[in-house]
Amino acid sequence: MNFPGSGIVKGLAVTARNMVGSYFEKDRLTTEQYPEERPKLPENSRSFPFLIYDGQDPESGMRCVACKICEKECPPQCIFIIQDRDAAGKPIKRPKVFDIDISVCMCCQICVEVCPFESIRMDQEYELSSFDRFAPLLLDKARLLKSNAYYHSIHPTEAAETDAQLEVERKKKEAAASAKAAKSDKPTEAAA
Amino acid sequence: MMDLLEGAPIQLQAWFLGLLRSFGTPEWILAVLSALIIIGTIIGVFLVLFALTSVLERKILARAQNRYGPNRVGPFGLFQPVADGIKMITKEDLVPRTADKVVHFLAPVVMLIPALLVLAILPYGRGMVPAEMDSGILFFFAVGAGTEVAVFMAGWASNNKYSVLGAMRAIAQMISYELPLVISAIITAMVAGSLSPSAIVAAQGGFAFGFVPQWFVLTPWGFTAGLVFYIAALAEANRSPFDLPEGESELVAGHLTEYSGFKYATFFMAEYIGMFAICGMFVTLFLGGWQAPVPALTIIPSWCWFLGKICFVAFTMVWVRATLPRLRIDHMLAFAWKFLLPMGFAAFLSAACWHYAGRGPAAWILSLAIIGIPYLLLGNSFTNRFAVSRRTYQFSE
Amino acid sequence: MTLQILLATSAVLFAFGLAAALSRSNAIMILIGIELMLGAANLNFIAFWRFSENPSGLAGILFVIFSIAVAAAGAAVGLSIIILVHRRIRSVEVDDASNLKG
Amino acid sequence: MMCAFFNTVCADPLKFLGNWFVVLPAIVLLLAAGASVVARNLIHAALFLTLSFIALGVVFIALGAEFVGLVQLLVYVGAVAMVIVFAILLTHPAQLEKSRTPFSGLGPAGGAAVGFAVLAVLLAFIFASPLGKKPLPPSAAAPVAAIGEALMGDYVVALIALGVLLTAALVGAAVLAMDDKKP
Repeated sequence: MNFPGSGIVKGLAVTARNMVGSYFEKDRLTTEQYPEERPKLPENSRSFPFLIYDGQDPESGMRCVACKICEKECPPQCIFIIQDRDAAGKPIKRPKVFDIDISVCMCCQICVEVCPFESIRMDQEYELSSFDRFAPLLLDKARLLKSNAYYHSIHPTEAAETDAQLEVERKKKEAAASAKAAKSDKPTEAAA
Repeated sequence: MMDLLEGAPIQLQAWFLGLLRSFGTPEWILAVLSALIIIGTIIGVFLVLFALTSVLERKILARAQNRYGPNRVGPFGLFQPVADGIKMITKEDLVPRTADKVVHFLAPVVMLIPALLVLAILPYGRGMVPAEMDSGILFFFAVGAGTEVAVFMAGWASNNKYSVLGAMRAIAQMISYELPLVISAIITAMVAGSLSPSAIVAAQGGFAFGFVPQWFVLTPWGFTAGLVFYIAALAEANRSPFDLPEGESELVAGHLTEYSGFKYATFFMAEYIGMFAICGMFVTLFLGGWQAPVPALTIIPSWCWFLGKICFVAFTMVWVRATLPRLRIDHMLAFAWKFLLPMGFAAFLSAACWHYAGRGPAAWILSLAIIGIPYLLLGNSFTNRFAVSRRTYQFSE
Repeated sequence: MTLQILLATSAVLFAFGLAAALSRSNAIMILIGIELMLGAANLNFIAFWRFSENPSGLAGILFVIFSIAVAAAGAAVGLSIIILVHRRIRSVEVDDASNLKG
Repeated sequence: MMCAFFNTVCADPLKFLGNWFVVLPAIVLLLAAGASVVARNLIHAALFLTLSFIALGVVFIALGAEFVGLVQLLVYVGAVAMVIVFAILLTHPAQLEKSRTPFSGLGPAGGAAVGFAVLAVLLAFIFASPLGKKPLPPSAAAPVAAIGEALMGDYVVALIALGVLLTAALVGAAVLAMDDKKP
């Protein structure tokens, strides 16, 4: 048999503990004061996709080859790519236009999964609000391109894995190229 | 130094009037002016308290819920009331097309008048009663009854079903809780032998054994009556957990649904000033009014003690608001009629026995027994009746 | 100020109440008329007490207190009867409650 | 004490404001009562009735019967007026605006005629009587303590009877208004 009213006293004690405790214990005051304090995002958090370039120059270091796989796979169809052409009108492996409409994007990461060149990755930038519905939310190539170093800064583990994989692929390709070169060398020699 | 502060408000007023008199101001102007000074001071003090409470309440509630609360406007968010006030005044004053325009306009005025009038009889300090009345307690409750009229006017004139429902709930609640409120107040009047607030405060003066204050709340019957008064005061001031009239989850905002802008601000202000008034009454009746709790602290001016105690009681009301969820309407009315009212009568009986048994140790035991037995019986029957049974869901297997 | 003013006020109030009780069709309005008449009577008691030779006798005051209490009891019972009638015949017009009319 | 002004007003209202302290609320009382009687809207009638109760309480206070005036306010404004309003809302929600026939029984003319007849008789006696021309006694106070002692002394039987009556009325009202379908 509980003493009548004991529940109310217990409840009052709980709130009193919180009232006083929130001034002394950090655990009891978990609010982050947003503009001054930034949340420390978990490493795997993601917002919208961005494009990676290697080296210093965004244009020359661009990994994207305008294969348009991401454009085809994108469920809400928010990616828009036009392949670049050289002076002779011959297509080259580089996008002329690469737009992502982040007002449509649903952050599903499918573009990242399907990209064979590890060129597109998810960003952590979340302060994207703007006063206009259209232009500021349509990210063009210039705004999408970010350096590999930036990628390392936001997703270190994943970036290291990607780099290692790219290195393996590059080595394989070199080996294949050198093998091919060796192979092609032989017939010429033979022909000679 | 402290003696100077003790009489400071009265001295200031006398000095100011003396100054005017030396200029040859007629006597009747001085009489009216002396009243106006007091009215202005009291209203000013309570408006400042209201402004402070409106921000501190939110901060305390926030801390109880592990949040920061308002801290953007000014240092520690203390200018929040100014921002709120500007917002309230600049908002559009909406009146529904089908509303009863005159009654709709009068309701906030009628709400504010009793809230301000009842401040007249509170003893703010030693010899500081604005209107010394023979039946001050009765005045408090009689004028306070005007609030019900205002709530009804607001609810009915809005011509909105939520408003009317909220107003009917509010009236049912106020009528039900007025009984325990008045009965617990009458007990102190009975023991003190007077309906005058200053006489009741005087009856609580002095210290037993030289250090224990003889406040009514420190006796068994006084504690019970004080608790009954406090709970009923929560209901009368429409404070949580009895804030059903404006239960936003079911009634939008009750009788305030159709009010906006300055009219809403007036209601808000009247509610808070009414809360302070009833806190002041609680302090006067049970917490010894302006008396200091320890003999050594009597050097602090009496009016500081009174204001401090009001702030303390108001803080506990915020604390209760942070703790308890809103009651259901039938539970609330049942609580008033089946628990608070019998406990009020028990305290009544207990106080009478305490007085006639000589106010000694035997009286204490007797009055404790008279309180304790009904408390245990009623409390247990209540907890059993409203015990939450295990929920069963239709398709839960 | 003489007693006449107060008594005249009380008489006018009583006439108002009487007119309401006799002519209005709504039962609640009739109750309001009765309350006005009781108020007029109370005003008379207080006026006579104020002008009496022996005001410390308090008879007028005490009579008014009793009268107020009785009026409150009457109002409570009367209104619950009105609610009961409304529940039976869905109306509070006194003309509608005519089951016993020959 | 703190404010001589309030205290002189409270001690003897008539001395300070003169007869106006009685006459003004009396005028308000009559106007409100009249408006209440002729109001077509029931809620307006109830609100005017509340105003007339308040004015009556002020008249009592002005005449020196402070305790009775406050009891009048507490009981009539706080309880009776609110119970009337409650009854109106419970019984009449749909047709508040248009009472079918606001008058019945004697009708407005008959009611007014009876009212005037009674008023004429009363006024004739009031103004004929020499009692009415008595001057105002200097002051009459009804201290709360004296009222309490009288209630507990000479009038104790009446007080107990009143208690029984009120209890009976409370129980009776509750039983009457109880829904008989589900006890």
